[in-house]
Amino acid sequence: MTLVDLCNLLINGTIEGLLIALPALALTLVMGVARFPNAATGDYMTVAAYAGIGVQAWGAASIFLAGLGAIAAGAAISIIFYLWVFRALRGRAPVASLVASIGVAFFARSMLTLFVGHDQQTFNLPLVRAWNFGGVRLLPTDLYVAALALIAMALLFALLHLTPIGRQMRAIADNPDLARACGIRSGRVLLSLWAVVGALCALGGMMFGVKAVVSPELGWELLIPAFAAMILGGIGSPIGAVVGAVLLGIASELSVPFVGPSYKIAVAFLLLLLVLLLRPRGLFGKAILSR
Amino acid sequence: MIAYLIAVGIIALIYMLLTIGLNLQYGYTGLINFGVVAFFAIGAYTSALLTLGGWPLVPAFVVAIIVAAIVAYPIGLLSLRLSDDYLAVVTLGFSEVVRLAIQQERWLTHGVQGLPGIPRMFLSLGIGDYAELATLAVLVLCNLAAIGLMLHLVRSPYGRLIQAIRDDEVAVEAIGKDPRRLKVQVFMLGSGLAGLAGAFYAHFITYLSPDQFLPLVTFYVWIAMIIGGTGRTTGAVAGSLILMVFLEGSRFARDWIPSVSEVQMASVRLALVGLALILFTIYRPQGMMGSRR
Amino acid sequence: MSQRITRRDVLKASASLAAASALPRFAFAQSAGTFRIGTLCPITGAGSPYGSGMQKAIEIGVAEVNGAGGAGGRKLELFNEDGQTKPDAAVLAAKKLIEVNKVQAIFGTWSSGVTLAVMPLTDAAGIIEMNCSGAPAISTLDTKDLVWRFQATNDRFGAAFAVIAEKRGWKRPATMAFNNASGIGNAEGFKKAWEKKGGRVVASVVYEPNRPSYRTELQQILAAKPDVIVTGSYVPDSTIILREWYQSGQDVKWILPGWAANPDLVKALGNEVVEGLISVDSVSNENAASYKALDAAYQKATGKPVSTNVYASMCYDMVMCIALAMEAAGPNATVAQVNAKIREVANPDGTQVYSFSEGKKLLSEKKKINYEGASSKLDFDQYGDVTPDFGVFVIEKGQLVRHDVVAI
Amino acid sequence: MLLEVNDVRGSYGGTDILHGVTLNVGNREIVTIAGTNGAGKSTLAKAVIGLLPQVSGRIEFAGRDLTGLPVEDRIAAGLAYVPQVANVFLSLTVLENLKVVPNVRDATTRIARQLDAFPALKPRLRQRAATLSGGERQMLAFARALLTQPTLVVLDEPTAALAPSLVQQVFDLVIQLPAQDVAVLMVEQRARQALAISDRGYILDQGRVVLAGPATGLLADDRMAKLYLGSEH
Repeated sequence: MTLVDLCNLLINGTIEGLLIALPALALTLVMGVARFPNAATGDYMTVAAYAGIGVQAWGAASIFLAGLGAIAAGAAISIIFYLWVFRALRGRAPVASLVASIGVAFFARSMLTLFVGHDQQTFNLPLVRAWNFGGVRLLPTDLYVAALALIAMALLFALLHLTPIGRQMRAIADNPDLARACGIRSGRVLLSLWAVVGALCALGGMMFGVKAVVSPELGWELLIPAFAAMILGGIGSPIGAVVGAVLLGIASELSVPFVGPSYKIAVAFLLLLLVLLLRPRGLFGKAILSR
Repeated sequence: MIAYLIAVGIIALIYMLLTIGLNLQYGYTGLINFGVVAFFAIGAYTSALLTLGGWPLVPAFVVAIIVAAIVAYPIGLLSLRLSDDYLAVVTLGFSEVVRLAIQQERWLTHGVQGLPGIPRMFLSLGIGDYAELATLAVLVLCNLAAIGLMLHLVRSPYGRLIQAIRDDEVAVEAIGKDPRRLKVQVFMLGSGLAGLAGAFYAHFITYLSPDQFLPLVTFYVWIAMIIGGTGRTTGAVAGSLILMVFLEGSRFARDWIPSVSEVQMASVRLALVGLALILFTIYRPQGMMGSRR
Repeated sequence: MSQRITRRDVLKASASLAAASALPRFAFAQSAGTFRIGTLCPITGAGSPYGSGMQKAIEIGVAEVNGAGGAGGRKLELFNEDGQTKPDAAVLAAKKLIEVNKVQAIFGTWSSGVTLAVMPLTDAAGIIEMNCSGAPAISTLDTKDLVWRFQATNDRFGAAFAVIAEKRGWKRPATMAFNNASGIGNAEGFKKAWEKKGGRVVASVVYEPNRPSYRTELQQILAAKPDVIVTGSYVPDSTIILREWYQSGQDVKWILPGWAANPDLVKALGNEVVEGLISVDSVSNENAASYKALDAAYQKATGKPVSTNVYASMCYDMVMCIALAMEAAGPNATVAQVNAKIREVANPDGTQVYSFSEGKKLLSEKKKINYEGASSKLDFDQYGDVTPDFGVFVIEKGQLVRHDVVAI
Repeated sequence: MLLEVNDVRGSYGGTDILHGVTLNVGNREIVTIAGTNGAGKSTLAKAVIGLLPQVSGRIEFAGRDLTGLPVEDRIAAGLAYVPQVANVFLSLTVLENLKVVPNVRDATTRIARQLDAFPALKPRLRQRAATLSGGERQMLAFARALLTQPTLVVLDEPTAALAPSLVQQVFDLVIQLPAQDVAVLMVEQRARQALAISDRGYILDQGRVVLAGPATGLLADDRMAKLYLGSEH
């Protein structure tokens, strides 16, 4: 393997990791604050991506408008299912919410396919050639995807650390009883949380759709990698989710020359396992979720 | 109709074995295993490969159970180190790795081409259609045995200890028992049951391929357990039957709402399963059979 | 139309359900005046992009046959189930079709896994199975000659790819295969045929479905500097691979199977990317009246040309074959008698016919016919597999233009 | 009376713990609830603040019925709570721990004033609370609880996790509260030291009040000595 190949693999891995980072962030936020693994995360992405396609098909050719439409749809579906399902399950065992979220995933996806069918869709975006730096190829789209992912993450971190509602989210994640005892009204905070989660999913779904294709199984298939990224980084840690996702992306791409494209997924899990054996709560995990 | 019901019954009973195994792991011991399908697959492929290699069915079944239980050993050890959510994802990942291995190791499993022509059970007896009835009967017996074993375990001092682990691990350590060994044993026992279920599955469907062992199977087993009620043996029975009614019953719903196309019906079916899950967890959290949790 | 018949008969059937299930298995010919066909198209799962179109095509075929007064004095009756592209779900669905609906044929299984799992059931029940699967094992496991394959085997596709690559003078082929039976089957079929010709495949890669990017896989292939890449792929992954290849700017030719390189792919990528791509498919009779009629009906039903779904025309041909065979076998023929007539109406040595009514007319005049299908010329070999000629299409300005026909 | 607790019964995790507790706290009064381990002291504190899911009986605060009100509304009504051990947000900085409290009028000034009251926190404002010592955490918890200008603070074992040398420090903090118009309901295992700074006290045993009265009287009562034989450090 030459240095050029290595660079290309690193780029691919980073981009794939950043794509996974957004749903992983959404997962880890819900895990940290609402305290259950939300299996519907992927399907929120799918619904939002289709909403983006819908905006484009409706006549607005601009990818920017499509993105806004997707974010609105993502936030809406996320809030609807919170108000209907997850709010009712607060205070129950996490596994109840987990199973309900599998139900939400099925329900959301089936409602989607009922109306839009099973055909694949693609975003209408002009194709541009890669920039070639002596064999190291960089796709402008990839750069946009990476930039967008990084901007979204920066915004999320600003929200969590610089705004009152973000601080309250972190407080609830840290110690829900104490948060209540401080007078933090979790209803309002959770509503914002789910809106943010929906928007993150939507962005992730959009970017995945731009990079690949939009199909009804888009998000569901991303669920396991996103879970792995969250776990690797440590549950409830946003930084961890991003680092975990990028690490898994790079590790699996770098392993391709050695184990082939099929086992690269297994390599990602092997890495996960190794990390967990050394650090049972992931890279950035703290014992804050003691149950 | 009867033969169809027998077939549905066989699949339901296979899911029941899986659910009983998971119920032992989660319902009684609190071990979150999201890799049920891995042990199911291991049992299925073990028995299929052995019989295709000329082994008789009975020893193949036994080996399937043993192999599934042995593979569960290291995962059981892992469960000692990891807390719930981490264990859930690790087992989920493990099941995907098992599927990938089945897919890639073509010298053994034929990979994505799959294993066709796995011998049916009781075919050599030459009893034709009654072979499936016999399969059903054996499955009923196996489930009864599993339930009996389970009830025996629950009522034994050992079983009370297991449930104590679920409720308070420290307390068990305090009375001088080693919960770690029990946890691993329970994990292996439940996985062995999944292996047995896999063997039945292999010899009923007669064709195995890696894409039959997606995490969706695991989710179905969880759904069956939750709907039936965790921590209850009757819950596993009721849950897997209800799951089957949902998955298969919608075929007949199709005949009564003819204005819906088959494509739409597929969506409607999935929507109903999803809706049932949502409503069950909200309005009947204890499951059909109630629960002490 | 077919819907209405279905409902009425379902009601009737369920009324006499208890009685029916007590009857011996082969008694249904007397109890029903229709020929019952079950469909097991992949409505959901991996085959879902094709499943509903396949089912639609079967419905179009059934409507055509029934509109022409039925076949062999009987109308066709449809019972639709979703095969879910899952062997276990398909087994239960097949059991239901066989035991509850008493179907005499099952049409439209797609993935080889589903076909391989359903075959033992149809063989045991003595009914006809018609599929669009590619796995070679299907040929040999069908012991009763009741299984008919409307899709060329993966080996045949691979061999056709090899002939095309040789004709165009390419020397350094590489393969990329989707990791399923059909994808790998195509790539390996090509490799086998190519190496038999004394050639060498410079690189091959098998990739996983549902990835956001195939750059790494592509990079591996392109590193071997191939002059042509042969794929066993589908539309979604081909979309991603070709887009990334185009953006990388490396010069190489592509040969794709027809189910991947179709108008949907052109629409997804735009004309520029797919320019010059070679799409290989079994030759359909695009110019025949029957194909045009199917295309029109299909467009009306789905809003898309039938060329977007190769399996749709295969499924349509299933109905035509069975109907013509029923016509040839005469009134009240058993399943076995109908089955025995399939080769007779579809294989050469008769007058070529392109539609059911045309064939029915000739049969009534006691003439031999040779149905030429919408999907291929439809000649079955001793395994019940089609041996089609392959059309070589080159995408030019967004249109699939046929350049050549290859016989193997 | 500021707080009136009337025949409160409550269970935790399925087991009944409180069997009808009646007590009250007056304005600017320090009231200690003492008792052995498992007597139900912390459960009582949780019942008052609203963190106990199953409660029967009546809890009145400043003439208002609190029964059935969620925690957030009780805080808004003028209660504050410092839980045992997990009393600060470990992953938030010291400053964030204070800023996170909602509905504080003129928050910046009030935070500044609290920091003046607890100068030890000042150099550590940007540090995560997890890096604080037990005593510092307790100070932070006090500062946070007092931000909302409560009229009654419920303290759950404020000295539980502290080194013996710090215990008196905490009691010194408590004793200053009435001067700021804050009454205190303190659950404490170190009965003697707590009663020494209290106006009145209640002794809980197995979910019931077994002794009540002015702190000085309780300290002198030998029934208490009997109850506490061996458990006083």
